[in-house]
Amino acid sequence: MTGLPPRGACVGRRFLLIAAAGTLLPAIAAASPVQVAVLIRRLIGDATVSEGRVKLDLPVLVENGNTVAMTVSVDAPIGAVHSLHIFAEANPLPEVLHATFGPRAGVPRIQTRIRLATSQTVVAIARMRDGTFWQDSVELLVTLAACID
Amino acid sequence: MVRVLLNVPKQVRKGEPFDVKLLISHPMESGQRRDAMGLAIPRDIVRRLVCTFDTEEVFGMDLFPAIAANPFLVFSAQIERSGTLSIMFTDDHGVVQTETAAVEAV
Amino acid sequence: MPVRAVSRGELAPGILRGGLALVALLTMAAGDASNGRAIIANRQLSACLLCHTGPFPDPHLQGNLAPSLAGAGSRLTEAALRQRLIAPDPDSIMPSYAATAGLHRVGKQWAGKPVLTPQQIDDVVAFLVTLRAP
Amino acid sequence: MKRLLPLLLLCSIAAGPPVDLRSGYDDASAETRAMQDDDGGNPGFLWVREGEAQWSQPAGPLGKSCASCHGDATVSMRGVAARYPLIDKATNRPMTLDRRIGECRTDRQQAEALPPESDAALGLAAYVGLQSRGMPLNVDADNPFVAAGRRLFETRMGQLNLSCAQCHDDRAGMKLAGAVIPQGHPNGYPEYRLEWQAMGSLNRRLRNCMVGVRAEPFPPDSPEMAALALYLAVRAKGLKVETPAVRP
Repeated sequence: MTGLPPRGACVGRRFLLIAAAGTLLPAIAAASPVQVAVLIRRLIGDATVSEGRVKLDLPVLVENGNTVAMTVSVDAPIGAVHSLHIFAEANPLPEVLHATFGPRAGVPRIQTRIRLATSQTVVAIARMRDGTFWQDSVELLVTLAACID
Repeated sequence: MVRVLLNVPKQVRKGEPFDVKLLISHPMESGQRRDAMGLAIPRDIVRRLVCTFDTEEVFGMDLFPAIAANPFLVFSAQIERSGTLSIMFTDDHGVVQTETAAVEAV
Repeated sequence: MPVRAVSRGELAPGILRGGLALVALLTMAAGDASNGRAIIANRQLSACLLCHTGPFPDPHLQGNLAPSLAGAGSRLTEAALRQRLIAPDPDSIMPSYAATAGLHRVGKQWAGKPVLTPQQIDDVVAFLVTLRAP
Repeated sequence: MKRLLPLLLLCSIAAGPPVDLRSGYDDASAETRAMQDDDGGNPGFLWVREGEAQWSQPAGPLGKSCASCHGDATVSMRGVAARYPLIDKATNRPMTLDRRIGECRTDRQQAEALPPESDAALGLAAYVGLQSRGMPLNVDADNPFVAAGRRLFETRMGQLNLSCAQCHDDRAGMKLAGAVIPQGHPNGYPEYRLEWQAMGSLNRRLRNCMVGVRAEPFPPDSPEMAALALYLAVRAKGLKVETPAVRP
């Protein structure tokens, strides 16, 4: 279980961020769109990525970056999708998840909750069994940044 | 002990996709935070999660610190016969935990 | 009140636009306007933007509990601005940025300390007077 | 006062407790509400299940569990959380549900106290609270501690010199640093806060607010905390219990 004790700058809400001025985190380097582009290149090799088929659902205005509901789905029949890959361009670590669909997977759709350090673009890549790659991205505004990263 | 809430229908139709819903109590400590004394809090996350039905692979996922605390996950599966669905995950300490549910196919 | 020379480079861009503003600045106690801007923008330090909006980055992270700081220098004199920081209207939610007494249950970490030092208040005032209505 | 009156009308400030009650749920985003609505996706249920296990777990030298005295919680605990805090007959003081559970543990079970904000303590409170989900808060307001709690709620404090009332009575619905200020009701505790990435008690929430205005928080088991919790519950009379709520 995770009843975490209050910790440093993450203890409270907005007001506390002020109160905790003495214990604020040092600025942590963020990833960049370039880093994400490199990761995507590593993933796809010589292939190209097309817009479409994969759909990334994220709120455009995020209430709290600690926990952001995300749904990724692919417009494809069961069995046609090999894997899904999510990247966040301005998180300290740009990789969010890599999911692979096995022989017993159902519809190509996953739902999870992610952390976003700040306002940024999130990218989803779908790899199909036919070797093609598809992508979607969402640019979103984070109202209260996740203090994790 | 990590608590897991695994939600799957007890009974499904053969070959028809159904949702597997999962909540895991885990801090998903990112390794990026510092405590009140300014010391780095060590990373502690669930790294890898695999779902199998009997021996067949359903779904696998690599998780990173960008997955929120107390991970929540919904994905889809389809089966042709009754059997056991199991979720196995591994965290940074190498602890492996398995959660299972019996599913009847009709 | 501390007075010190302000170089052109330290002034926020708008400050030299009107001769009036320049005269006002030179005849009154001068803080460091660019530092004043930084103090306001620093939420942890001054908390200004929790309640006020203003010409600062991330408008979606600013409050609307108090008037916008935009145009503050046109609406209020330098003296009135200073008064609001030091001895605000007791019926408003604005805290005194200079007070160390007359407060209730102040946390140990903050006891006996004002929110901002006199120099920081001068800097904030020096910046606020530069915020002219368009 | 005469001079102020037009201003008061204009700003509708110093309005007193809210008449039109809005749960924090109503001010949360659609995504956060969805998280609360689905028991299979509400992370608070991780703690509820912990509490359910605790309920029948013997503790202390007598080997007694909660269930030994109270039986089936889904029956015996129904509606209980909607009546707390109440005035304890033995001490004639306000008693919160968290404290009652703690007392049961140390006095009746004679077991080791559950640390505040521990998974076990939060779990039990969440499990008991769940048995009143959907029932309107209906706390006995006929005692002097309600007024004492209200005074605390309306007292400016801390280096930032703010009262609870200035934000949660007078400016609810407005934005503090870009986030909507809720009316500040206690109807979902213990609740899962995205901010905390965990479950927490009303005590923890009040402590956060007080530290936020740079005040010295009331100790968890202090009469002040209890009076404040009592006033909050009276102020929220009629709002439905949402435990385990999810809030930003």
